[in-house]
Amino acid sequence: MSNMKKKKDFYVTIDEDLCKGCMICVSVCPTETLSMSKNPNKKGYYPAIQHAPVACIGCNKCALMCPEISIRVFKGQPLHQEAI
Amino acid sequence: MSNMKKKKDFYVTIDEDLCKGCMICVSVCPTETLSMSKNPNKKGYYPAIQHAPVACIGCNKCALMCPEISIRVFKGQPLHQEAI
Amino acid sequence: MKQIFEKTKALNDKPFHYCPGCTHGIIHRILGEVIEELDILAKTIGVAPVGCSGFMEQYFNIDFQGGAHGRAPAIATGIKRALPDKVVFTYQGDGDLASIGIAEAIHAAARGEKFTTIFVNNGIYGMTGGQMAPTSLVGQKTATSPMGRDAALAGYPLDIPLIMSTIRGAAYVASVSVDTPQNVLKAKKAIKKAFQVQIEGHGYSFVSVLSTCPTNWGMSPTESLDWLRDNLGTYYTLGELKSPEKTRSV
Amino acid sequence: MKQIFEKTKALNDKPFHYCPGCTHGIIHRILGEVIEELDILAKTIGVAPVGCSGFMEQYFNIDFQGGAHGRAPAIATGIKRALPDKVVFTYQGDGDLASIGIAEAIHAAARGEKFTTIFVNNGIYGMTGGQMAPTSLVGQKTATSPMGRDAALAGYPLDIPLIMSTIRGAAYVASVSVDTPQNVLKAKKAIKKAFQVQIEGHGYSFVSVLSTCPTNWGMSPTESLDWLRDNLGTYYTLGELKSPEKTRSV
Amino acid sequence: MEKVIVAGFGGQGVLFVGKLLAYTGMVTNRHVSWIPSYGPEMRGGTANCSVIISEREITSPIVNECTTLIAFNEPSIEKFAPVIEKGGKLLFDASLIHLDKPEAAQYQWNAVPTLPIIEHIGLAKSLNMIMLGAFIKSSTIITLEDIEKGLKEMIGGKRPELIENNMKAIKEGYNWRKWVSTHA
Amino acid sequence: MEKVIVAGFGGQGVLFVGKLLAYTGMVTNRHVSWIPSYGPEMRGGTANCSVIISEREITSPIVNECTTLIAFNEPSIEKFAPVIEKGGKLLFDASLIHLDKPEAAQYQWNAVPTLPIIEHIGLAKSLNMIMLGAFIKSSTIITLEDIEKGLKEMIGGKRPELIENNMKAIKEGYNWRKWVSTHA
Amino acid sequence: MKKYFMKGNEAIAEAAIRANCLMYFGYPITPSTEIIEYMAAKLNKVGGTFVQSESEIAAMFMVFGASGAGKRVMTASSSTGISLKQEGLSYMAANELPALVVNIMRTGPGLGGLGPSQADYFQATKGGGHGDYRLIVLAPSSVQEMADLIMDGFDLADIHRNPVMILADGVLGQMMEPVVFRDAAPVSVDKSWATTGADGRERNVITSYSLQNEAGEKKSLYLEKKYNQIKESEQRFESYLMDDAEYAFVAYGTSARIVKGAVDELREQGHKVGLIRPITLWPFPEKAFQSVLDQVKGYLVVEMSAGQMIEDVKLTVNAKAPVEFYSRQGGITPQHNEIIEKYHSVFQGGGVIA
Amino acid sequence: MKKYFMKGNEAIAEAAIRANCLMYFGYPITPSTEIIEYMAAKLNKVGGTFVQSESEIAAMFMVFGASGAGKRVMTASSSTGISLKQEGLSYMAANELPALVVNIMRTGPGLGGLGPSQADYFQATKGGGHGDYRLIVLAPSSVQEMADLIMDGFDLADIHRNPVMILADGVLGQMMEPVVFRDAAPVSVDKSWATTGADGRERNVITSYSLQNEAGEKKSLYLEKKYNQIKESEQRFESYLMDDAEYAFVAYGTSARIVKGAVDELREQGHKVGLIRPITLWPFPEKAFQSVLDQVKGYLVVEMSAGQMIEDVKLTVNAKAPVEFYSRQGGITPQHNEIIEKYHSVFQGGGVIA
Ligand SMILES: Cc1ncc(C[n+]2csc(CCOP(=O)(O)OP(=O)(O)O)c2C)c(N)n1
Ligand SMILES: Cc1ncc(C[n+]2csc(CCOP(=O)(O)OP(=O)(O)O)c2C)c(N)n1
Ligand code: SF4
Ligand code: SF4
Ligand code: SF4
Ligand code: SF4
Ligand code: SF4
Ligand code: SF4
Ligand SMILES: [Mg+2]
Ligand SMILES: [Mg+2]
Repeated sequence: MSNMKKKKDFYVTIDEDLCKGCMICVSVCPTETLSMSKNPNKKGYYPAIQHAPVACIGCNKCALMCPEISIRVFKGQPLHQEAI
Repeated sequence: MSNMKKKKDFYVTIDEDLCKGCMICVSVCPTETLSMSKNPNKKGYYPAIQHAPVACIGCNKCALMCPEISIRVFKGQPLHQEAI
Repeated sequence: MKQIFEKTKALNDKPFHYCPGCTHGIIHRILGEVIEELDILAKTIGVAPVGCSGFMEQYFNIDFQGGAHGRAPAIATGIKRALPDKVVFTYQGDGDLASIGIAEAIHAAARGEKFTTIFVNNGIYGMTGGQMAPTSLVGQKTATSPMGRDAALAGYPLDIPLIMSTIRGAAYVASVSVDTPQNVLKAKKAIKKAFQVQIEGHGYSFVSVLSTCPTNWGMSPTESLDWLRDNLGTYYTLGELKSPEKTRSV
Repeated sequence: MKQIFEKTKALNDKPFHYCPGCTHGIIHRILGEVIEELDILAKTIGVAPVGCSGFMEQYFNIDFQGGAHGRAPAIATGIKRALPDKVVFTYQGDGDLASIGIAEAIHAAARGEKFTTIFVNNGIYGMTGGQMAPTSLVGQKTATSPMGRDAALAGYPLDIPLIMSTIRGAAYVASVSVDTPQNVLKAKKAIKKAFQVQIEGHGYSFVSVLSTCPTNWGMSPTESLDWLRDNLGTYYTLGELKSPEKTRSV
Repeated sequence: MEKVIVAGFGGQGVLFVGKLLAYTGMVTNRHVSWIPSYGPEMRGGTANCSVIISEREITSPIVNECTTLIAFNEPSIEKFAPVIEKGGKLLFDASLIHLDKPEAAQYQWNAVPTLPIIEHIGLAKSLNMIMLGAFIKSSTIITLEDIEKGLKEMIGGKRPELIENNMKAIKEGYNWRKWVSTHA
Repeated sequence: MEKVIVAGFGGQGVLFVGKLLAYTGMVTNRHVSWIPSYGPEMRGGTANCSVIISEREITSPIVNECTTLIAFNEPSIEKFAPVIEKGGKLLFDASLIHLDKPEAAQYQWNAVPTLPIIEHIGLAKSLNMIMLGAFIKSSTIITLEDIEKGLKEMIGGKRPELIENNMKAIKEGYNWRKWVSTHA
Repeated sequence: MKKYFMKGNEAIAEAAIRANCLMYFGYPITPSTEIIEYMAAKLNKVGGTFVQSESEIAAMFMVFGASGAGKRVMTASSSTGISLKQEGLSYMAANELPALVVNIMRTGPGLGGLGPSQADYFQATKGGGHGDYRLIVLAPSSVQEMADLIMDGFDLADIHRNPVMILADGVLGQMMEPVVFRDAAPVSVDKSWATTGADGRERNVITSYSLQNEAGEKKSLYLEKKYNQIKESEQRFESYLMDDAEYAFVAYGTSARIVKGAVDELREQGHKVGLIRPITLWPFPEKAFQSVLDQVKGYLVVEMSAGQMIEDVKLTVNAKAPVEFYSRQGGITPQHNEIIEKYHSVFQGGGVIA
Repeated sequence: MKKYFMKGNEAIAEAAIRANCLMYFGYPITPSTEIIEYMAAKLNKVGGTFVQSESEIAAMFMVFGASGAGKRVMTASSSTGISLKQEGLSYMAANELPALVVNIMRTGPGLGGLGPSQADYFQATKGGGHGDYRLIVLAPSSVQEMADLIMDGFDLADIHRNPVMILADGVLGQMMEPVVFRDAAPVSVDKSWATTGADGRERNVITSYSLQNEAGEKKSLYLEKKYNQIKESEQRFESYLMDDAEYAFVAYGTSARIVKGAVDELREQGHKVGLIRPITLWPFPEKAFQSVLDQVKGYLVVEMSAGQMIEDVKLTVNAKAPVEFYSRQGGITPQHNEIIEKYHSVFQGGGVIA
């Protein structure tokens, strides 16, 4: 299935509970597809979300810089629930 | 008095009791005027003596290298007792 | 869809205890990836420091020891000498390695001990609440230099990788940073090479990693990355200072 | 007649306890002469090490402290910080400074402490009967390297003045030897300059002096001087590695 | 005797609330003690402290059972609600924490709606003072006048505007109940 | 019971004499102990050791009063002659040490002329074995046969020439008195 | 006098400065860190000297040097850091150098935890370092007493030329309480032995070796005598409700203040109980026991350790009455009710009037 | 079995190798130096590992690492060097790491002298490091016993997962005596806890912190229990002529062998005296006293210190009889005649038959 996708379809998932809302991913993303959620997670942090997966180029920069290893990067189109 | 001496009159005295017979002075003296005594001192060391003060050029090398600071260098002619 | 970035198997699922944005987490990840990629999970023994990363052994799927502040290189010496076929590393902060433990670090290098040290330099004592480290910059405000480090009273920062590079038993010495994705990749490469140098038996290998401490620097995590780049990153020598090839060609 | 070489007033009449031909005695003498020439007898405080020279305070007409093995630089820090107008020095062997006390030495340099260290490197532990020092040469036979120092197991000698010269707080670093009368004069010059650097407040000053240990090298005193020249003297960097002028011109 | 635990994130002014309570006790001639939790847990970002205000000499500053818990986040309730003594009080920031009173709870349940109050007084960082005000309302031993004295002792004469702003927030917090209906 | 102190310079074979005595006691089934002086004094170049050979278990290896002092230099006599017990023995190297018996001395005075013996046997470094031989002559508990056994145990089978040379020196030392007249 | 509200650690630092200690050398460690931070902030301002050392060992020997140079000087650390100072403490005592060393105990052994503990009693009182030496050990039990004993401590150190240790724990270091500072002038002592440069006097030498055993014995006997004198003159303690006590609690520091609460409760219930609170842990306050030895029917020692001070209590009580023990460990503080329960269980409710 | 004539220090090293200890880490110091030199000469030959460390601290933590990796390992030093190991010893005990640490005592405090001493008893037995932990402390009194106890010591360390200290002095280390080596196989214990690489098993972790006080208390109680078990099972001592003794000497190590001579002399003179010689200093051999408590009229403790073991003797005798003390210090060993004189003066010739 994934083989059938266009090369430029990418998206990321962010583990809401692991995320500590540091905003580093947001700051390094070249496509500005990430932003911070308005709802705190259980620990009280406001986690990052990918608000525009369509722009994601799968460059991994966010994941390389996430100190909590809460970002996974995928090739393909997001399933709804994974993109939040 | 010392002013009247020729420039090349020098000699050294060696404190027999301080000397540990290491032979360093003998080895560095450029004029071979030093040698080792055949009689041990109180501690049992065979001290260095200046056997030929006449050759001494007052270069201080022996004194610079003596680890026991037992050598004094003089300009002038030795009094008998000082030259051993 | 296909996952193109996933978490290394060298790490378990336990969430890190670090402050938000602390780059200890990044360094853990690349270290774990190196261990996984070299396929040495079953033969690697880590030695934890005392510092914020003093509890790091909770996260790695490998054997670990943790001792007293600064003594990790001595412990690693004991382990590696006991088990010469295993892979051993220490992970140490700048207080741990550059201050209380500098004797152990230098002598492990001098003896050419065949283990790897990851030196995490954030220019401060994170764990105890932000006191001055030997690597704090002149002028840097810390809990024990509230007016900024005064060189006249507290001297100058120690450039540890530079010192390490003068020591013959240190086979590999590199100095890297984790302030940008590119630098994170470089840092990973250096760590990987350090492990390879160990495995090939060349001697001691040492990687200094410049890291952040948003909490005690009093900055946001992203500001911290900038400060890291502009300050620690410009003061300290960066790059590969020494490697076995270079050593040989001398 | 006129005395052209006499004993310095900085030393008293007590005979040294050193073995025959041990060059600790020469170094004591030039140190004493420097103190006399700078006219600082009444304001100088020495710190003795633990080692053969651990009893040196018996010989000098100045105040002295002696503490634990390797800790002289910390003690000197305490004294100099307490009495900034006085002149303070440590005198330390290679076991004392390069092994157990390397942390204290490096950090005194890093802080730029304004005292002087005379580092007497004879490549061996004299006091305890001739064990290997961090400065023992590869192949050198000692009581703890009876087959000769094996680099594969015991690593390589540490070049302490070289390390010191990389540290910014160290204002003056010189490496000298006492194997010949000429070199003794050079050594004295270096020590004098080190004290001047201290007195002028530039920072830490450090003079490494290569010295002999006939007893534990198993050689006669004169053979020892030759061995010193041909071995320690060729392995270790000699000369003035760093001085305030040079530092400024960088 | 009041034995209060104040708990939340680092940066929320938790320790300040505790200290102010203790200062207040001191200037009104009670025995007081304050002790923070200290240790590696701080890495996780939580902060809490215990305050005792008492007519008698305080033997242990450690609070194993509190009369009041002032909670600024959910983990704090999880951790400390079980040590509220029977008949004690819980006050928490209901704008951040959305919780229902557990059936078994034998203590008073005070959900303080801080957000509308903050918006009303226009002081962004006044959350902790609002909670403190709410506490004073419920306290039998500390009054608004007391806390003003405490504030003055603690902050000193140099920054009167700080005292003023804090008192403003405290007073609104004191009357927090009037915001409950608006918010509920 | 013999309590022997052997004392002299480092390098004179002082410790070896002591060890050989002790080995000899051991192989002839006596209780033995040997202890060197150790410490910073070694810098000065002196060396000494204490040996006990006894039929009974040895309690303290430290010799505060010796039955015999074997002295290789003058400072050793100065230091240890005072601890020779009444009726004990002093043996010393009379070729290096020129001393007269003090009036008060309550011990035997044995001035061993080592130089002529060394010259006679032609073994430059045999001073210590000559002194040992002299000691055995005076000893009631160690014989020449004993010492040969001790020597073999200590040196082992590998270096028979060493044993031979040592025994040669010991035997000449044993008969040291015949050299006294020649020398005196 | 102005009442401050301070952490115990801060009170220590402030009191030291007021006791004219203007030199601090130290290395940070929880839970004593506020001391070094306070000194870092304040000392330079008052013309003092602050140095963050590379280690606890270096700090100890910087203190050695500065003390030898005649200055009032201090350092502080916690448990594991104090272990590193043992060699230095032995050297300080051997050289008779006065100084103040603070141990804000955390739990051990090993890295342990940061919680309060009293498990370094042996180390402090019996000498964790080598050789026969003693520290004068002072155990405050409130923030106020921390301030008071710091001032005393410097005086004792100077008078007896011996290092003094303040032994407290994380609770006392971290808690805030009201505190006032006495305006006492430091004791003035002759420090002509200090190495300040041999200007117009004989040179001074500070060393601690004895090349001859005879000299070694002389030195040992000298120190023994000095310690015996300190033992005689410097015992300090608080006797709380001991006048008619039939059962005595013994506790110091944090556990003592908790025990006090238990004693009050028991008294209210009619039990004739009291508390002996050692303030000097060395010298151990034997005098506190002497006057009550015939009256007390049992002792209950309460410590936050596996039982350390209890040995000194037993040595002092000398089998005149049973000595029982209650403890919490690993960072837990004992509770009033636990202590009361223990009292009832070991003394079977003994001591109730009527 | 072959009889060797060896220094105590050499016997220690040789016995360790025969006990299958093939790893040595250490730093030279008089009077223990022969141990490191023997190891340097021998270990590489038998396929072992010898590292001269940069310091005693580093040596201790190298031992930590190697022990944690599952190996038999040892280090040795003397007094001032042992003080530097106190932090490490606390960590070893906390991590339950077996190892052998030898202290060939010299005199303290401070740099002291090189003469023999017994002034590190407190440090060894009460814990010179921080926290509640104990070393098993073995005190040989002959070269033969040095060899024997080394072998035992490694076994005890492995069985109880605890560091073991050999506490001897310069006399025992420097003297030569005949010695034979037992051909005993080392005890075999499970070391599956060691960090050897997590190959086909759960990862092993060796650390000693407790983030929660609750965990800290659990750990403390666990250790306390373990130490109580060791106390119960591992007391060792020699009772010499104690069967009918009316007066008992108590001494260990060098002073014990001297006391033995005094006991023999007194017995010859008809005095009913004996010697209790503790071999384990911790656990202190209370059992040696139990059977004679009703029979002995007085104890005379002889130490080369200002009086350290005497506290444990008093705690054990519990006021059942007077406990007297005789000592020499600073490098001097006590003499038979002095000991006998002291006996007469304190017990007024008591114990003579008829
Ligand atoms: C012997 C000792 N001294 C001091 C401490 C307190 N301490 C714990 S971690 C630390 C420094 C931490 O700084 P660093 O090594 O730079 O690590 P970071 O937390 O910054 O990663 C200190 C001083 C200790 N645990 N042990
Ligand atoms: C803590 C401690 N460890 C070890 C020793 C033993 N010791 C005394 S001097 C010395 C080394 C001496 O060598 P060095 O410093 O080179 O001085 P040298 O005698 O060669 O001049 C050692 C290991 C000691 N006194 N203290
Ligand atoms: S993969 Fe690259 S583009 Fe996609 S979210 Fe991450 S940083 Fe942005
Ligand atoms: S970098 Fe990671 S932790 Fe930080 S905000 Fe992004 S997802 Fe969250
Ligand atoms: S002064 Fe020069 S010439 Fe004269 S004896 Fe000395 S070395 Fe020789
Ligand atoms: S150098 Fe000095 S000690 Fe050596 S032999 Fe000459 S005079 Fe004597
Ligand atoms: S204190 Fe600093 S180093 Fe430690 S976890 Fe927090 S940010 Fe990281
Ligand atoms: S042992 Fe060596 S260094 Fe020491 S006094 Fe003798 S020759 Fe000099
Ligand atoms: Mg750091
Ligand atoms: Mg040396």
